[in-house]
Amino acid sequence: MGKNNKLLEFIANSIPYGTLIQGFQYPELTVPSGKLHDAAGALKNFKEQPFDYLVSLTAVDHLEKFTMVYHLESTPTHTMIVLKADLANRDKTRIDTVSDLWVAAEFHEREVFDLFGIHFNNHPDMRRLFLEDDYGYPLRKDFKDDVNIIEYSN
Amino acid sequence: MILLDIYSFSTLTSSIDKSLNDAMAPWMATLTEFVLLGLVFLIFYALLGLFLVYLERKVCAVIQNRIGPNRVGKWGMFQTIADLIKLLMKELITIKNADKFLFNLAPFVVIIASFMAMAALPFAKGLQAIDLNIGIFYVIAVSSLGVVGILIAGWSSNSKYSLIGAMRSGAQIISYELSVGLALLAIVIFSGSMQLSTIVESQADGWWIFKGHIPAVFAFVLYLITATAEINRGPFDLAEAESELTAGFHTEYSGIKFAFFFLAEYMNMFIVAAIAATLFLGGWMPLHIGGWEGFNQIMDYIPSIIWFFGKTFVIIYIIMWFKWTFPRLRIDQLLNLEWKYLLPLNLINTVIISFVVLMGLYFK
Amino acid sequence: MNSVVRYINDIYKGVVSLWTGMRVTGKYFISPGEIVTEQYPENLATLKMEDRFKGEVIMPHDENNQHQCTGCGICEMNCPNGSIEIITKRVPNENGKMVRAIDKHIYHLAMCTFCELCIKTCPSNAITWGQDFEHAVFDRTRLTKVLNKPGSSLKKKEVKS
Amino acid sequence: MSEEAVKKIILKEDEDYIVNMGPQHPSTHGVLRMEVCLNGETVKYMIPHIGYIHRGMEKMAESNTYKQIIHLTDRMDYLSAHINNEAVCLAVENALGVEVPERVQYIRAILDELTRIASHHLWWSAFGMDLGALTTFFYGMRDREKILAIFEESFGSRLLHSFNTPGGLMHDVHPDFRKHTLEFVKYFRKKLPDYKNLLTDNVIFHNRTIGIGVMDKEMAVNYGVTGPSGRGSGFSCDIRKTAPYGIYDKVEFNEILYSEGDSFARYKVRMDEMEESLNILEQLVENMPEEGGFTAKMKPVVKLPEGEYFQRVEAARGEFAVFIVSKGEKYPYRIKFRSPNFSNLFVLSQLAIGGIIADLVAITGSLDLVIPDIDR
Repeated sequence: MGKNNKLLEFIANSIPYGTLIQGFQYPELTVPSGKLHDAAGALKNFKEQPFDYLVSLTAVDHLEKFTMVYHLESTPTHTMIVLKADLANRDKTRIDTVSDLWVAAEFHEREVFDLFGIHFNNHPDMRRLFLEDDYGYPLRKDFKDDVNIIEYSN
Repeated sequence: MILLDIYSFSTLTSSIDKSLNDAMAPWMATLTEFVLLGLVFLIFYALLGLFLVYLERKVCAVIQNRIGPNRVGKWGMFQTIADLIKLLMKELITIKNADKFLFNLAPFVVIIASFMAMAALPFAKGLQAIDLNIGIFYVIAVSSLGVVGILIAGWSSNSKYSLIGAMRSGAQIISYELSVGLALLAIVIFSGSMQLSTIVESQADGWWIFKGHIPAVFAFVLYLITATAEINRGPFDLAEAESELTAGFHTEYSGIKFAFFFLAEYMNMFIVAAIAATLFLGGWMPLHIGGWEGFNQIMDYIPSIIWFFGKTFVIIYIIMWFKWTFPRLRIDQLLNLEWKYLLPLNLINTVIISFVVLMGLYFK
Repeated sequence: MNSVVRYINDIYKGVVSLWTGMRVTGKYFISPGEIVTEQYPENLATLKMEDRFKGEVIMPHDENNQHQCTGCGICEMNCPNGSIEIITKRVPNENGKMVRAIDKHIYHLAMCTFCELCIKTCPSNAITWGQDFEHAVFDRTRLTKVLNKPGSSLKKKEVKS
Repeated sequence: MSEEAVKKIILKEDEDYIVNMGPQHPSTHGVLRMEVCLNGETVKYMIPHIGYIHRGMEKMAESNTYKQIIHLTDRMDYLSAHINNEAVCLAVENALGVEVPERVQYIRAILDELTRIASHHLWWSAFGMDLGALTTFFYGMRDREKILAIFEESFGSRLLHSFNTPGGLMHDVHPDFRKHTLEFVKYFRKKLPDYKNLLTDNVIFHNRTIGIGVMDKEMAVNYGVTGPSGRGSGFSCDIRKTAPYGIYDKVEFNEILYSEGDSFARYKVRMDEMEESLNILEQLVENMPEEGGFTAKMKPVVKLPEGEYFQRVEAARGEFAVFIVSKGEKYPYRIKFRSPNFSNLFVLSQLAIGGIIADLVAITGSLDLVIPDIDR
């Protein structure tokens, strides 16, 4: 993957609050959670390489923080970028939705809400996708369900 | 012509009639004949229905590179009987909030409609329950009564799928009734009669599909298509449409009530095939070609009942062939097909046939 | 006029396409040699499963009722579903020392997902695939099997010379 | 879905005629429930309800080693089981920097294409049946059987074969593998005209699919609809082309693209893809090296170095991606499966609006959904 100078330049100019590092495969852009929507919008509307295809949206529970991970692809050039935002608060985790930019995010966000308990501001339909309303958030690392999950180690 | 009389059933039927009339009062005799006829038809109806179900399963199996039923009896011959016993023993599920009276009435309406149409069919020479002078008219009128049963079934089931299926069926049959009538009208124009026995007699020197050449073939094809739609079979099985409405109007029926619908569907197929065979393919009349006396005599050796059932089953096979080949139409396309294609073509064909008959352009 | 031509053309094309479809099914109707149905219970005598067929996990025993399982528990550890349980016991070997040996190699067929990790990782090739596939039973407990036969023992390793 | 639509869900109008298609319904191919609001037969809105067979695979995978995860991925999109396996294997191999032998890459690609054809066979069968052409089901299954026989011969199982493992394959393929694959290619080329005559050219089928469920390119990209469904809208999303993995950069093939975006375009993409897969198979089988082993040297316990790894592959229904977060242990810290059907499903509620029930069935069939892949 060659150096994508235009992209680097663009990010340096329009997303100055983000920190860009070259990850294992793709460039990874970390932004503060409050600015996530701005950064995502800027990437989506980048004229030369619009990142219009949201490949994957997920969260990772690092115990001390949640990390939202967005994999974006620019369909004309097939370049990938990873957008990340850290969320510190465990109880009332909130972040802006990106479903107004990519409709696909609507359901991925519902899944993340269902499994991690991360609320998305301005989401049109913030309901649980798979589970009951009173079920816990199973993909959190501190999730315990003594009734349904038999833990075994091998 | 003399040979034909060997296989005639009229001697048998008239002798039964005579002996009954000798033994009891005339009204008693008539009543006994009614009962006897009813019993004969019931048994015939049930057996034929079971056989048709078996036939369909075998035909579709071979088309689909399968063997089909082969466990119960030789070649699975008794499979449908086993199925019938199973259906008889199944629970009749009562539907909550269903209109009980109509719910139970619907299967009977459907089955009676198809049962009544059997009365006018000439099965063989001299084997016809009642030879009405408006035979075709009667058959068309009675066989379309079945849709009332379907509508009742869909309405009374208190199920949304059933209701949609019934409504589709209503729209479908009302539309296709026209084309069926017009296609049959072709032969009425040719033969100048609505009496089924007269129509069959008129084909002694050649079937109407040959004598009437192009317009008759055209009418035959149109009749096959519309008749398939009339009896709710694929590709026109929108009332059932199992991939959309699970089972359509009979979703909520179980056990023997479902079996009634099932049987009626197959018997309707038999009836439309029999009508097609009678009107277009000469009914029980053997294959006669004007002028070929030797050939005609050989053909006469084959009993008329075999001719009738042979022709009927060929048409039944064609209808099955349709079902197992084509995808289902959509309801609006179905109505489009009728009102934009089949009905205009039928009307044009009727005009052409009138012209052909007036000018005497058909083979006499 | 144009629309009339199109109308007739539509009908013609439609009928032709329907007829080509009917020819396909008609072709198969008159060629019963194409039937592919396998008549399962009848063809049992001739039915030969592939050598690699994954029917169930079995432990081959030789004629002396000896197997190769040392009871190391690696298969139990590798199974993702916990469908293998190893129960070991202590038996004296020829020198009189108590060593670990397999008591019961319990295999829960009902839980098995046939991922082959147990067989792949077994260091002594004690277990392998069996070709039996008729696993339908009326009672779930019958799907729990003990793979080592009663009274069986560990096969002596032949000393390489 | 707009906000009004959501409000409508909560405040259902009394006169709405709501029909539940599913969880047990012949056309949903699994336990998907579609809450369909009808006006006559016209669909006013459609809401999919999922989660009936959610198994928590991502949670399960957190307590499984990388080798054990493979058999879980089988059970997501069971029709492209092999391709799903490959995604995890490639991710692990890339993370460790393991070079797998070229022969393994060839075999994997052959199996990918066979899996793809088998999957499209089943889709063709079921799609025909959705539209009421019941015979297609048996013809499709008959030909799929040939592929499953090849699978059974080499892997011992027909559907979920867990044949990939990080570093290579479980076994070497059967000695007859090459011969039987070529035989299949020949056989299937002979049967393809039947498919064309029976369904592709049929006028009723055209009426049922052309112009039904039109999805333009922007919509496909926005919803993340990938695979044949996306390519039917002109969205160039074939991972084999855009981000080649394995041996695919050495194979010559075309990415099938149609721009109409209706159900028929999606149908055509899959039909053409089957033919293209046959071409790929011929190239691969011809060039497959006989020697070279079937696995790279791997440690018995696979531990990924700390980091995040993302691997995309082209499954039969679209882009399958696996995202692994490792903390240097033998278990993944977090694993996320980006399944194609999850994204493909939700465009359905948009496409269904304005059509009638029969169209809904046709669109569902043309999107080719596998429900366990949605629920994971």
